[in-house]
Amino acid sequence: MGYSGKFSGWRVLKEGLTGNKGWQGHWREVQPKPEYDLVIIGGGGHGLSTAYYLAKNHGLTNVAVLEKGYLGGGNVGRNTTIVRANYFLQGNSEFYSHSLKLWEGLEEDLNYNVMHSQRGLINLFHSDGQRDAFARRGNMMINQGDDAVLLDREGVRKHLPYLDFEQTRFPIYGGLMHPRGGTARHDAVAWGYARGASDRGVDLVQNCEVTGIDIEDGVVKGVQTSRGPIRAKKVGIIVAGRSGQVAAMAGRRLPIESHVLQAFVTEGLKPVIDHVVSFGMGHFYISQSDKGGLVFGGDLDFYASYAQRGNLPMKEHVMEAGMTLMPMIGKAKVLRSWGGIMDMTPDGSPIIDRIDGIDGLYIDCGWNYGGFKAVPASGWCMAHLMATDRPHEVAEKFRLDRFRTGVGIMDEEGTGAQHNLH
Amino acid sequence: MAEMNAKSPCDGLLPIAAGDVHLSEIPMTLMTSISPFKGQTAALSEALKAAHGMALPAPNRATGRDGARVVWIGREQVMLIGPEPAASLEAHGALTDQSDAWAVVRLYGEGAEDVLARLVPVDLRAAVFKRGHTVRTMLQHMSVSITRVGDSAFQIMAFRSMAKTLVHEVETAMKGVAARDAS
Amino acid sequence: MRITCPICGERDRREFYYVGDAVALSRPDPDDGDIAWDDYVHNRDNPAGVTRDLWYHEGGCGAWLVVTRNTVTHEVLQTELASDAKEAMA
Amino acid sequence: MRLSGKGLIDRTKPVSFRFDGNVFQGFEGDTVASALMANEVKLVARSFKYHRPRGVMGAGSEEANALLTVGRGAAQDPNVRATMQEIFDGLETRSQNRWPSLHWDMLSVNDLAAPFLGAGFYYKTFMWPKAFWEKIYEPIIRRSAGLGALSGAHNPDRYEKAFAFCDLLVIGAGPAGLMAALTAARAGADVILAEEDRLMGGRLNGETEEVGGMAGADWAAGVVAELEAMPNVRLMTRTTVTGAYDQGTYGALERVAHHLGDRGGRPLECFWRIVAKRAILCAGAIERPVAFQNNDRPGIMTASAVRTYLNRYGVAPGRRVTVFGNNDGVHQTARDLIAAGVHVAAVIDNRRDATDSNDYPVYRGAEVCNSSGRKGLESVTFRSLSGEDKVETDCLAVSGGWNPSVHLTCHMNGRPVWNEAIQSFVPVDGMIPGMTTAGACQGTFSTHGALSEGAAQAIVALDTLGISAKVTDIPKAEDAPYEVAPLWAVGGKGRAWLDFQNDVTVKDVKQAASENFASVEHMKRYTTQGMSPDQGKNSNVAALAVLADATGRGIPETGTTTFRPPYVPVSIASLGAGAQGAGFAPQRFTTSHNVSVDRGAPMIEAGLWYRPSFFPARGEKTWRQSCDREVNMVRNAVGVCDVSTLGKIDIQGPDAGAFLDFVYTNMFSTLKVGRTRYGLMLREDGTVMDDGTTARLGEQRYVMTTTTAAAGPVLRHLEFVHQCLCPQMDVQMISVTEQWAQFAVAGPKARDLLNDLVDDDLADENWPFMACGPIKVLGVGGRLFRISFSGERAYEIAVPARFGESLFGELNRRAEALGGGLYGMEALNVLRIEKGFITHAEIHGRVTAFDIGMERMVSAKKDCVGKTMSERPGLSGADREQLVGLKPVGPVKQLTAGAHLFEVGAAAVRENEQGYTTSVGYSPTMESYLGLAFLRNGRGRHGEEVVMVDHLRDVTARCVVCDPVFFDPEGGRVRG
Repeated sequence: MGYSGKFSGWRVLKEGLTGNKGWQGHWREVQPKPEYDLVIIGGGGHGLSTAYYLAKNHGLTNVAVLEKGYLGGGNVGRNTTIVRANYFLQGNSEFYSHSLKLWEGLEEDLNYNVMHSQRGLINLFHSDGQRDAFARRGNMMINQGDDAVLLDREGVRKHLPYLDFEQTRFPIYGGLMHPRGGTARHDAVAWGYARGASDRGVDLVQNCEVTGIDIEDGVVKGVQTSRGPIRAKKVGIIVAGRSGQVAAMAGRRLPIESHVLQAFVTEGLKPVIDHVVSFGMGHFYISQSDKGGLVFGGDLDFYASYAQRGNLPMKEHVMEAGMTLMPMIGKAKVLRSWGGIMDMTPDGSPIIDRIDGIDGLYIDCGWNYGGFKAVPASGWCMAHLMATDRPHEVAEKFRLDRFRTGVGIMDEEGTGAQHNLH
Repeated sequence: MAEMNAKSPCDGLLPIAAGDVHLSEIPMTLMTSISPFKGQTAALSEALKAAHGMALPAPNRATGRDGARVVWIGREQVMLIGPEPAASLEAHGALTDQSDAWAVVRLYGEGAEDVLARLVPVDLRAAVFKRGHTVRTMLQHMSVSITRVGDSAFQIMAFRSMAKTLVHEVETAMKGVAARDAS
Repeated sequence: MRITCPICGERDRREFYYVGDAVALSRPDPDDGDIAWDDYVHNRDNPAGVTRDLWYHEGGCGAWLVVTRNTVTHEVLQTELASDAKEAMA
Repeated sequence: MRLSGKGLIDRTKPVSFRFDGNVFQGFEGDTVASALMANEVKLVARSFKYHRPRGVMGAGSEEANALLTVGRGAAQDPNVRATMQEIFDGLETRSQNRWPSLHWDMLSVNDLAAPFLGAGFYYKTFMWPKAFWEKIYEPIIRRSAGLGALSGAHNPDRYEKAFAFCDLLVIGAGPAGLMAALTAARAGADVILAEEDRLMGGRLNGETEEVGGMAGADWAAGVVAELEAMPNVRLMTRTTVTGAYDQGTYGALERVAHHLGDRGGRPLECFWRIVAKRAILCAGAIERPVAFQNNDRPGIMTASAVRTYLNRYGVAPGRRVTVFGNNDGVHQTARDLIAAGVHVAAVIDNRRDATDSNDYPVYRGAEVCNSSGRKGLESVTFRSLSGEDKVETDCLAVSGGWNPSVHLTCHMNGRPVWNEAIQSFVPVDGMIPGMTTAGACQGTFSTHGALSEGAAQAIVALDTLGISAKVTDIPKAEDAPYEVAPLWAVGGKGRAWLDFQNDVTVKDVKQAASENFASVEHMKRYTTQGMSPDQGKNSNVAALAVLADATGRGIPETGTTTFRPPYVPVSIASLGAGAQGAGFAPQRFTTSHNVSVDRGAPMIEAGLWYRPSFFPARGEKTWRQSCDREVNMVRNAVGVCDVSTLGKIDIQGPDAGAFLDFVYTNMFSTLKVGRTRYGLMLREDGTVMDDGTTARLGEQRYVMTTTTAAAGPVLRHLEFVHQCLCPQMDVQMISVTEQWAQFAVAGPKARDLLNDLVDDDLADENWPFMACGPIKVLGVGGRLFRISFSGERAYEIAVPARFGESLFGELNRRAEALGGGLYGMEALNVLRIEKGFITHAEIHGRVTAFDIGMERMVSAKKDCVGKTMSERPGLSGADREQLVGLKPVGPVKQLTAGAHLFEVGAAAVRENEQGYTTSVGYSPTMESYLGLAFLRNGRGRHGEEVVMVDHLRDVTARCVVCDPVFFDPEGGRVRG
C-alpha cells in the first residue's frame, strides 16, 4: 500500500530487527505542477482530509494542497484534542454525529494510529437551569442516534471522585456524560490524512503561500503562490483563522473575526484524569494525554488576534476554574502554553459553501474552536461539495447567507451575533 | 408598632487586624452619585463648590476630608459622601442616593500597600498614588473604588452584597503579608 | 496586555470587556437594506494588522473606547473615547 | 564526596533529610542534588521511556534528569528538580517513575526493546484489533508513561498572587544583572531585580574567578548589600521570571516557602504580575551536553555543573573525573578539580590545537564515543587519531559549548538568529518591546563583557525613560575570548541522547528526517524532542544541528528554535491562587439571607447571588410539599419574596424617554409619571436580550428593572447604546441594584398586609395595577410598585438596603398573621409558569419577539435596537418554534424540561423533532403538571396533541398544546 508501505505491529518488529532502515517518508515530497483540477488552499486538518476524501470518495486525484508553512502546523497541531458529538441544534447535530462515526473508523481507514480514545466526556452542570439545557442537548444526541447519559451529583462522584463537591463556588449538580466522546493525538490526524491523500496521488506542497486568486468573469482560473502561478478549475479555501485574508483575495468579506484561544499542557504525570471533563460555570476543559500531561484550555482571550499567543488574565482565569473545580491538580505544573487562531462566526457554527458569484470557488471555515473534532466530516462534506457542486446532506445548513436571511442560524451558545462569545 | 432597624454592610465582619494592618468599616453616611447633564459640568462644579465647598474633582481624584468628600467614581460620575446634597445641584446633573449601595471600609497601617498589591492590578504605592488620588478598578473579581485617605490609609468601596467576599479577600492578603513580615 | 484608558490611564487588560470591530459605531439606517445590515452586524474586515475595535472599561470608569491596535503584534497605537469618536462622525 | 573548606554552605548548620526512605546529612545552603552528591548517591532517577538509570546532570532549573517527588500525602509535589530544592530538616524526597524500586525497575526492559520503540512507533501499530486500543494498549501506555504522581487529594497549601510595578525589571542577578541593577538603582530608578536562585551572583557563585580583586561571590554579595540598602530597589530571590507578555507585563514565580520546614503561614508560592516600563534580560546561558553513545549514565554531567558543585557546594562529583569538550571551559574545570584535590583522569578536547597541561593528561582532537557502568559511570571510551582508548572514571564533565538563554525573548514569536562564532542562537533587538539583553544570554560569555553590557544596557534603558544614569566604572574581571569548535554528536553505533528526559536520541531525529518529518516543527512533534520538562533547554540546538546534518542543510536554513511560556513549569495552584473553594467568583448576599437561612431555606446560586429555594414548614418532607403550600399561599392569601437581585438602573435626563424608546421595542416616552410598563429589549441581531418593568418616577427619571442574570450585561448594553450610538442624548444612568432591598408581596391579601405598613392609602383608585411611586414604610423613605410576576394582586416594596432585613422580617410576620408567609424560587417558578410568564429559560438567546408572541410589542412608530434585523425572513413565520403551553393528557409521571416534542406516532428521532420543553412544574392550582415549550408553528397548533419524549430521564408524555397562560387568562386577579 502506497509510498510508505503498510503500517503494522509486524512491520515495526521487522524494521526494528533490521535497524529501522526500511521506513519511507509518510508522504511524497513534490514540486507543484503548473495545473491541477482542484487546488486546496491550506494544509491543515480540514484541508488534508478534504484532499483525502476527494481522492478516496470521488476519485479526484489531480489535486494539490498548498500549505504556507508545514503540514498540520495550524490549529490541528495546537488544540486540546477533544472529539465529541454533543450538539443540540438541527444542522450541527447530524454533522458532528457523522464526524464521530468517521473517527471511529479512522485508524483502519488511514492505517495510521491517531490514538482516538473514547474515554468519555462529562459536561458538568451547576444549576437546575443548566441541567435542563444539558437535558435538551442529551436528548437531541439520542434523537440523532448518539449516546448521552444524565448523571446526578452522585453519578458524577462515581466517575470523578476528585472533584471538589464540598467547597467549590458553584456546586456540582450533575453532568451530561457522552461515553463515545474522547480525545485523539492531534498531529497524527494531520499526518494520517496527509499520508492517505499522498498515497492516492494528491500533491502536498509545503512552504507554498497563496498570494492571490485568479478570477476571470466570475470564474476561478487558479491561484498565485510564492512558488509561482498554479492553474485550477476549482479552488477550496480551507484556512481557518486566515479565512478573512484569503477570501479578501477574492474580494469577499466574511462573517468572521479571528481570535486567540490558549491551551496548556503540564509535565507528565501518572494517570489521574481518565475522562474529558468540562466545567459549566466558566470555560475549562481538561483531559490527560497518553504521555501523562494534563491538556486543558478555557475561553478565548476575547480580543481579535493573529498572534497565536495570549495574555495572563485568561491564563489565570483558566487555572482559577481548575482550582475551584478540581483542586487536586494544583501541584501539576504548566509546561507549555500556546495559542491558535480561531475563525469565529456570529452564531458559533461553521460554513461549508460556495462563494456566491464566483464559479469554482468554495470555502470551508468558521469552526470557531470546535474544529478538531470536525476534521473528518468537514473534509468529507467539503470534498462532496467541491466534487458534486451540491452540499452534502449533513452539511447543507452550513450556508454563508444564513446571517443575511436569518434562516437556519445555529447559535448553540445563545449569545447572539458577537463573534467572540461563541 | 414595629420599627425599622438599620444594618451596616459589614455588620459582624469587622474590624479585623493582621500584623500591623487593620481593616475596619467606615460608619454609614449619606452617599449621592452625581452625573452632570450635557454641558453642565462647569455649572455643576460651581454649584457643588457653592453648596458644599468642594469643586467637581478631576478623574482619579477626590476632594474633601473625613465627613465630607467628593470622590470621582467613573466617567461623568462623582460621589458626594457625607452631606445632604443641596437642591441647587439638581438643575445641573442626575443625583442618585447610593447611601446603602456600598460597603465602605478603611484599610490602614504599614503594609497596607503590600496588602492591596495582592489584590489590585494598579500601582498604589505612595510615590504614584498620593493622598487625594482615587481609582476605579478591581479587587480580585470585584469592582471597587479605592481612595488614599492617609499616608498609609485607604478607603475601599465595594458593592454592599459583596461585603463578605471583600472582607475575606482582604483578610487573606493581610495574613499573607503579615506572615512574610514576621520573617 | 495593557490599554490606556483616556480617563483612567494605562490599565491591565483584565479591567476591559471587548466587543469587536469599531464598525459597531456606524449603525445603518433602518432602510439601508439587508446587505448594509449584514455588513454591520456580521461581516468583518478582520485584518491581520492594524484594526480599530471597541472595548468597555467595565472594571474601571465605565467608558467605551475605540482602540487602534495591531492584531499581529498586539501593539496598542491609540485609544479614544467612543463617544468622542461617534460625535466626530456626526 | 564533601570537600573541606570550600563552598557557600553553612557547615555550622547540618541538615538531615530523606531520599527514598534513607536519611542523609547535608548543610544549610545545599540543594538535594548537592547533598546527595556529597553522600555519593549517583542514581537518582529513571528516564521517561526506556527507564534508564539517571543521575544529576546540571545544577540549575533546566535539570533534565534529577526530578523527584517532594513531600507526602495530599501535599506531595511531583517532578521537583533536585537541583532547585533546598534541603531543610525533615524534608522528604522520593524518586519517581520506577517500580518496584529505583534500583530494580521492571520497566527498564523497555531499554532492551528500544529497537521497536523508536520515533513515532506508536503511530504505526496498536491498530489491531480495533477494540484493543481503549481496553489494552492505551491503559498500558498510560500506566508506563508519566513521571511523578499527584496525590489525588485537594491541594492543602496556600498559594498567592500579586502585582508589582517598576521602571526597570532586571531578569537574572549574574554579573550582567547585578551591574544593570546597580547602575539603574544608583540613578534613582525604581528597580526590581529578580533572581531564580536562592543566592544572587549567578555563575560567580560557582566559579573561582575574581571580580574587582576579590572572589566573584564576595563581589556579588557586596553589590547585593548596596542594593538592599536602597529604598528604590526591590530584590526578589527564588523568583523566576516565567513569561513576557504584552505592554511590558511579565509573569514571575516566587518560591516563597519550598525551602522551609515551618512556613509560619507563608504561602508556598506567589505568582507575580510585574509591569515594567523597561526590562533587561540577563538570564545567562546553559551549557550543552554532547551526544555520544550512552552519554546519559549517572556521573555524566555538564562541566559547569561540576565546577558549581565543587566551588559553591564543596562537593566532588567523583573521585576520578574526566573532562570532555570543545572549549576552554574544560581546562578551567580541570584546574578547579586539581585545585580542590580531585584526581583528573583525563581531559579530552576535540580541538587539535587545544592547550596542553602538565597537571593532567590532555587528549587533543579526541572525542568520547562511549561509556560503561549501568547505574553509575565506570569508564569512558574515546577516539583520537591514534585510535580508541578507554579510561576508568566515575564522573565525566562535558561541555559542548553554551546556549544563551534566549527563551524569554521568544515569547512574542520573535526568532533568534544563528551566531556562527558561538555556534548558537542569539536574540535580536526588539523581540520583546521594551526589553533588551545583556551578558551571556546574548552571547557575551566573558565576565568583563557581561559586567560592561549590564551597565551599558541599564544606561540605555533609563535614557528612554528620561532618567540619566552615570557610567559606573566596571570592576576588573576575566575577559578571555570564547572559542568553540562545533561538536554536537559523536559518530558511531548505539544510542546517543539528545533529549535525556524524553529519551530522544540522534537516531530518532535522523529517522524522523528520513520519514519526511524534516521541518523542525515536524521533527519535534514526531520525536517529542524538546517537549520534556526541560522544554529542550539542554537539547534543542543540538537536535537542530543533527537534523540539519541529516537533511544536508545548514543550521540557519534548517530553522531556529523558539520557546513558549513559561520559562520553567508553573504550578496550576499558583496561577489559580485564591480560587480554590469559594474564591473563584464573588458571593452576593441579599439583606434577607440570614433570615432565610434561619428559616431552613436551602440557598441556591442565582448568578453570583444566593436565593432561597423554598421554606420548609414543620412536617414537610419534600421540596414539592413546601412548594405546593407556598403556591397556594400566594393564590389564596399572601406571600413574600425577596426580589432584590433583579437589576435596577436609575435613568435620568431630558432625553431619558427617547433613550428608552430606542433600547426597548415599545414606547416609554409616553408612559405617565407614576406608572410602570413592561418592556422588551432586543439585541441588535433581532433576538430577545431581556425583559422587565420600567417605572417613570419623574418627568426626567425612570428606574429600569432587569432580570437577575442580565443586570450586568444590560447596563453594559445601555452604556454602549448611549456612548457609541447616541452620545448626543442628554441622559445619565447608574445601577441602584445594591441601594434597594425590594420584596414582592403577592396575593389576594397583599393590600391588607401593606395598608398600615405604609403611610399611604393603597385603595385601587390611588394605586391601580402598574402604579408606582415614593412611599414611607414605617417612617422610612421607600418606593412601591404595583407589579406582579404571579398574576395575583401584588406589590413590590423597596427600602434602602440597611433596612432590608428588618422589613423582610416584618413582612413575614404580617404575612403569617394573614395565613401567608415566605415563598422561594420553586414556588415563584410555578406561579409564573401558571401565568405563562417567561424567564431566561425561554428567552435563551435564540428566540425572537415573534417566537414568544410579542411581535406586536415591536412598535411600528419608531426605530429601536434590533428592530431591522428582527425583520429578517428567517426570524418569523410558521417554521419558527413558538412559545406554547403543554398540558398532559391522561395520567403521566411528570413533565420534564429539556425534553423534545414529536407528533403522535412519530419516532423520537432528530428528523421528526418538533420542539422542546423549557420550563415545567406541578401546579397545585390546576392540579396538573404544566409545561412551557417551543413548538414549530406552535400558535397554530393549540388543541393538537403532541408527545413529549425525554430519553435521558425515561419519560414519555402525551400533551395537548395550549396557550401558555394557564391560569386566569383574563388577568382579573392582578387588578383585584
